[in-house]
Amino acid sequence: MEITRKAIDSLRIEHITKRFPGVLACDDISLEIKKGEVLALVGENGAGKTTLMNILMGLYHPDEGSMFINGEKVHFRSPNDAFAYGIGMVHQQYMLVPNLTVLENIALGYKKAWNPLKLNLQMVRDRIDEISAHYGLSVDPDAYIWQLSVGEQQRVELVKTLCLGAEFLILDEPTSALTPQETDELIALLKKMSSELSIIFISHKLQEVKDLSSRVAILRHGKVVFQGNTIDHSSSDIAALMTGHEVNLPQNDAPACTLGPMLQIRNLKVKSDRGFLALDDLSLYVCKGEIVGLAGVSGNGQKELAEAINGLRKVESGEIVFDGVDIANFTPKQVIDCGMGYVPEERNTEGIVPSFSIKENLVLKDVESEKFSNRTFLKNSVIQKNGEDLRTQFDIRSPNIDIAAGSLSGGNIQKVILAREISRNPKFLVAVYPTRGLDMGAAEFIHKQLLQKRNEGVGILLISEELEEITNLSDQVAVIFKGKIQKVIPASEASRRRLGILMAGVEDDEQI
Amino acid sequence: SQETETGDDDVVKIALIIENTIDDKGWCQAMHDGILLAQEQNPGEIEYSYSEKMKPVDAGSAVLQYAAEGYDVIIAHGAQYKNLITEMSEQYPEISFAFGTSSDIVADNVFSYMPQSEETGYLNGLIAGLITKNNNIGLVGPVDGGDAARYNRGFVLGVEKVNPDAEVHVAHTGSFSDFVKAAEVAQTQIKSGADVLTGSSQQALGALRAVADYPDEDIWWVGQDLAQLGIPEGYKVLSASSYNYAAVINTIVDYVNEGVLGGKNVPMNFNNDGFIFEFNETTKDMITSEIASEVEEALENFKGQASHPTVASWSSVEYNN
Amino acid sequence: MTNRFKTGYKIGVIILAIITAMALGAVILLAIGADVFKTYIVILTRPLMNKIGVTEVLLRMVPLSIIAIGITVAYRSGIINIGAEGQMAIGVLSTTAIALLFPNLPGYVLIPFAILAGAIGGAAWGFIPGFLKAKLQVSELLSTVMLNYIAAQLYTFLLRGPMLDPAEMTMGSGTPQSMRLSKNLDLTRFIKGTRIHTGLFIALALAVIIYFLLWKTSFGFKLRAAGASSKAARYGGINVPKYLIIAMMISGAFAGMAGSIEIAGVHRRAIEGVTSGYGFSGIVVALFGGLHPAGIVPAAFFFGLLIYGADMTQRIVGVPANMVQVLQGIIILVIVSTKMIINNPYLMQKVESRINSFRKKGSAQEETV
Amino acid sequence: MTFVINILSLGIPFSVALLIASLGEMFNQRAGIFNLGCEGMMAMGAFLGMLVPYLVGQGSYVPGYYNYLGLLLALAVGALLGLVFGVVVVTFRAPQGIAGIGMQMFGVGTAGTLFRHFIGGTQSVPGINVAPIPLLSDIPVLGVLFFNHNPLVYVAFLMVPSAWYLLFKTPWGLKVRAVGTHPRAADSIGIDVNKVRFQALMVGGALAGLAGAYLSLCQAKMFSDGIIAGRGFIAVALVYFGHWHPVKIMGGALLFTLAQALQLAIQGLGIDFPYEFLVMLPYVMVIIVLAFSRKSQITGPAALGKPFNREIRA
Ligand SMILES: Nc1ncnc2c1ncn2[C@@H]1O[C@H](COP(=O)(O)OP(=O)(O)OP(=O)(O)O)[C@@H](O)[C@H]1O
Ligand SMILES: Nc1ncnc2c1ncn2[C@@H]1O[C@H](COP(=O)(O)OP(=O)(O)OP(=O)(O)O)[C@@H](O)[C@H]1O
Ligand SMILES: [Mg+2]
Ligand SMILES: [Mg+2]
Repeated sequence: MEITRKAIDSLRIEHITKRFPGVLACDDISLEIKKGEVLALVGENGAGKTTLMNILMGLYHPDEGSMFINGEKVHFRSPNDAFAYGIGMVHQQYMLVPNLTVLENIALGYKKAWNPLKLNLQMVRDRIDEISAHYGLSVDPDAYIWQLSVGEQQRVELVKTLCLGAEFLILDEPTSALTPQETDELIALLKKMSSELSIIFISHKLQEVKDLSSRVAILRHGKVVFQGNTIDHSSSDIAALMTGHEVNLPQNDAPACTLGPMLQIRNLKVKSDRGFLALDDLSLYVCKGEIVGLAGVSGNGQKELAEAINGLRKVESGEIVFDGVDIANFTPKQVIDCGMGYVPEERNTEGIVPSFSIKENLVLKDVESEKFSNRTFLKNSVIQKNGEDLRTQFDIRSPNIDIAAGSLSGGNIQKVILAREISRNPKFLVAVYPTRGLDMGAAEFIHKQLLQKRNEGVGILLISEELEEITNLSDQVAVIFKGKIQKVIPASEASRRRLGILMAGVEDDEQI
Repeated sequence: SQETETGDDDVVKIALIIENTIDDKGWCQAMHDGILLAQEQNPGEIEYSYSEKMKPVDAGSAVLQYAAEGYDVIIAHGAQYKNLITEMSEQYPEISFAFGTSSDIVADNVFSYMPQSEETGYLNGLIAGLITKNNNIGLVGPVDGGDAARYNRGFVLGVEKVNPDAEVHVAHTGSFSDFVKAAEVAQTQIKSGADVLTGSSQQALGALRAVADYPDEDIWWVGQDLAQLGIPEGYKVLSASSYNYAAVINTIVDYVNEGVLGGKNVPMNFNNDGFIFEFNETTKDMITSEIASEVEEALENFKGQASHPTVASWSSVEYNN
Repeated sequence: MTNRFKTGYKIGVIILAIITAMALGAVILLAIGADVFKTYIVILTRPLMNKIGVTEVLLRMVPLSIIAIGITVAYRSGIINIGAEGQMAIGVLSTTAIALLFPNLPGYVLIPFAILAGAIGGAAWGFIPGFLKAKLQVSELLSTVMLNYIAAQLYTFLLRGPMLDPAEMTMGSGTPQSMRLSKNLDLTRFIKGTRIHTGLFIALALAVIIYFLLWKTSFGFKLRAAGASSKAARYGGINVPKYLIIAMMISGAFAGMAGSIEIAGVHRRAIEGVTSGYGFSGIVVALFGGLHPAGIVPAAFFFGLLIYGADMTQRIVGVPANMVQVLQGIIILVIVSTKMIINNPYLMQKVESRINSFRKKGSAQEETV
Repeated sequence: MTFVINILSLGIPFSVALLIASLGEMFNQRAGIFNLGCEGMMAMGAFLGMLVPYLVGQGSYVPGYYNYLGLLLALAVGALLGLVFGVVVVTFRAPQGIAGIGMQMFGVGTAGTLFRHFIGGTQSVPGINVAPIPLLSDIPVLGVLFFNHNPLVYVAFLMVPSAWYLLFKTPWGLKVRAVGTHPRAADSIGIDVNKVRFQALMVGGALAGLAGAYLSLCQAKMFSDGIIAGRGFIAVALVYFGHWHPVKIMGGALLFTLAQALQLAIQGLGIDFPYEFLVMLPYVMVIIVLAFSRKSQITGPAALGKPFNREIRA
């Protein structure tokens, strides 16, 4: 790019402090990163990682502290100033406008193409081609964002940042929504890039941190509590430093279930939002007291399956026999009343009513039950007590239960949903990506809860892209591909490699 | 407020309550101008205050306030205020009230006044019926009610009298004040061949303005407001008439000075000089002797007797709706 | 943040806001050569100086608060109801129809019956946009605007035709209005010499009822959930379209009742202009009141004061009637801005740290000097 | 046939005020701002638009350029009011619905007040007259329908493709669409969200002002209190009808005013039918057409009505 830009040899922040009303998000943080380094930034949910990166991008202005580039003090007023230094960021929540095309989204930042009377889209297209070719990242410039899967959007974000000339990359949890393959590809790509670029990499997955980074910094409660070279420390060391205790993700080693079928899905056909068959003759069985992990690349019908089971999507044909009753095309309410529990993918917008208080969200599905109301009037004291109890039981971190659930951190929102779904004593639970974006401590907790439910005889359909999560928790692993179940195998036989091959759509795996 | 009944006994304090504004070139301005004229005609005898844009609920507040301030005559200019006036007249028996259009006598301290606008409509109808070449006449109505309904029906009677072949095309805007829509109505009528148009209430100005957009064509306007003669569009106006509210005010003031606070109906017609009718000087050549004599004859008749048989049937005139 | 700073900040902002509002109004007042100072004094104090003034303010508070509470129900379910004007008109018509059909029923039967009719009429008119939105995805902003015009024409049609006062035919000129309705429908005016009527208590009772309905019942919970996040509500087993429609019907019913009460308490016959713009002011009141009955009742009183006080200025100060609207507009614009500034903790914090750093600098400079 | 031609040739110029105002509102809403104050901005535009030619000519003939001076003034005052509205809803982030009502009252009231003071009573102006396009206007039927109108009519209909181009083909349009749908994303890529919203508000306000001036200078050629008579609200509703797309908005405006011309023509036929129901026709028709038309996939600007603050997490 032609704009005058100094290459960054070193970027240093000193004594950065940032307050939000009632929260000290960054507390006197000092860090340095040199050219060509990959710095991994880890820490629990809410530790202040994203806030710090937003400060680097000029999106937030620190209350105290300063930033130095090549030893010179700089002051970023807006992301444009950061771009001018070649700093670019892939945000935790993707910053793509859904009803614009990939091309337009990139053009939005590509000011060279901004001829006042005409947007020079050809120029942007050329730039995309150039970047795609250089890094081997292919995107369809003419696709609308809303048509893309999460993985594809992630790639668009990366391409966008690179097109705008970033040489100093900030990646805020880039892999949290990616499939294992996508994750592997991305990590490989980043490794390759790290020869040309400096990278700050945020992740909750310590394996990636080990794979990619040269240095690691740990944030806790807004403070840097540790800095060091990655090779000097094992994953479990880092995990312990991060959470303050040993993290042991639990394993499902109970004997296989014998309690009989709970959910029998036969020949299910369901259409996607865009009108094609997302589930095509899908059949799947789950027993009582059994966890079936559904592995698959996202976009192969997982979302539609979960929604169809829960009455949120029309079933074209087929049966969903739940505890002996065909619940296909029941209303959500009827499905809930049959004893179904559901942890949805979109926790912020679907799983909770963001503006409602925590205690209200905890009774979202039960306001008409005898426990919480006497036909018309709510029993507020019971609702209050229910909230208090669940908050303690599920370790929901919040000052009180009257604050809006939407203001909680992602992990705590997930705990609210889980608390509600589990405390309702369901016969069955559909859990979609239950630990996406959560820190290890929170993930550990949620895994324990799921296993405990299983042992109490609840059947669980666990939809996840996290292979480790699936193999750790499941009794059986089903692989979904293009709306069909590719294969169901016992968890003990589900190696990462074998699952990967099945997920890619290869039929017969035993020979390989 | 502080004021009490200690003021000059010969000054009559009049308060006016109107739904629109004093400069609406229509119903409300006519009354306002009438009171100003009466004030002029009787120097020092009338004190006057007004409240504009009075929705029904606001009108009540205004009456209460005027009553407290010691006004002698409170005029609520519109039949929609009838109920309010009836109630307030009970509460304040010492104050004189007036409202119109109505001939109802609701209490001993309430006057009502009734413009018999079918008379002015009739005169304009005669002219329109004789002027039209296409036998196509446009009538731009606001809402089919009140004063406008009387004017319109009188107009139809007038046309029928002199030109049974002419068709009067009536269209209503649904609003007294939306003159943009009135212009749209007039344009529609002109496009479909109307060559004489008329209309009443303040919205009518929009229609007249639309007529004036055809300077070179034989399209004419017969108006219901003398003020229409003096404006730039006046060159399209053949005739106009006006309410003479000063006469009504003078009558009421005379009664009040005699100690009669109400219980009377004050009609307005040509017979008691409640209306004024004029041809437009600038378009005088359009007025043939036939027209002039028809109008003259009708006017003589109206002036001669209080209720006139030719327009008495106004309320049974049916046009499209 | 210290409490002292918070109060100081809020007071500072409010004073600034008052000055801004007055200055903006003064520009227009000066342009037309009116007495700026006197105008403001009249608006803010004159209505509260005597019995008539206060009761006239209360008189406006009745329909304003009822409509605003109805709008709140719709808003809480996720619908912006700008159709209260039309719903109120239909309420007036329904009440009038009942009173014309059964004039001889005793008051204790006729009044509830007629108000119920108004509620049903308004609910029916509210049902249309609710249904269109819930089932056919028609924006309520479009349908309610259109339905206001339709209601207005229906109103004239009925008052000019089937409901026309027979006296208007014989003694008048067919002005569209009904006859004086049965005295049995009259709501008592309980302070002599004023117009304030028992509708005031109905309004207050309705406020309490809606408070309980929305915040104390499972029905209200579901309705609010549907409005706060339709996606989450659907997930939670709530029939969102049903609640949208019901909320719109309640909203319409309230506007309809406001019409009934206005007729029974103030006008006593159906005339043109009864709705008086309350449908729009009601939106302002609902939002001022924080979409909560406890806030709406005082907000309705304040707005009633504003309408009435500004109205008095034309008689006392002699400004044209339009100036009333100007001042109302300015006050609304300034108040909403002020509210946002006061309730923005981020801004407050920023101001505080600016002041602090300014102080620090100041004292540092002093030291170096 | 002439009946149909009459309706068409009238419906087209009737639609212009709504069309211009709706296009303005479309820019506001595309940028995420819901401006219910359109009516007030139109009122101010209508007043100031006619003030210049009126003051100069006092009702008599004035050279045409005074009219255009009036139009410029209307544009300017609309933009200014857009700016004021921006301070309230963008800078202070006040709720837009209520602020819009405040703006409506302020605009309508101020226009009325100043009108009383400077003019005092309904006044007409010569206004801007029909300007037939040479040659084209002589084509039978088509000439009358499309090439025999007021200059502003042509301008308004040229505005439709221009608005489309501006919105979909220029950087500014891209920015507008982005800040109205996902302001956080726009912000993260270095676009000043509030600045774009202010710009959109000024464009929208200017168009509202122009729409008002069309009423007072071209359509009615006069001004009086209450000239807008609710057309601002209809303009806002038509934006929803048109799903934020210039061409569909034009369709909505034409549907509405053609229905209007049709009902007036039917009234003129003298059919025995209460006229109120005919007056309702355009309003009913707009609802029915929208109810039964296929809803487009892409819904409106997702951030419509939501103030943006970088630091406050959604
Ligand atoms: N805009 C904001 N307003 C108020 N509080 C905020 C805001 N942004 C962040 N916080 C708070 O600041 C703290 C740090 O948040 P941040 O998003 O930086 O955490 P994080 O380390 O990125 O967490 P995660 O791993 O969940 O992404 C949290 O307590 C969060 O609730
Ligand atoms: N060709 C370019 N490539 C990258 N950055 C650029 C380019 N041109 C300008 N910038 C940076 O973008 C910032 C804003 O640029 P400019 O003044 O053109 O936009 P703007 O008018 O402020 O844009 P907006 O209206 O979106 O706020 C400046 O900080 C500038 O350094
Ligand atoms: Mg976080
Ligand atoms: Mg984060």
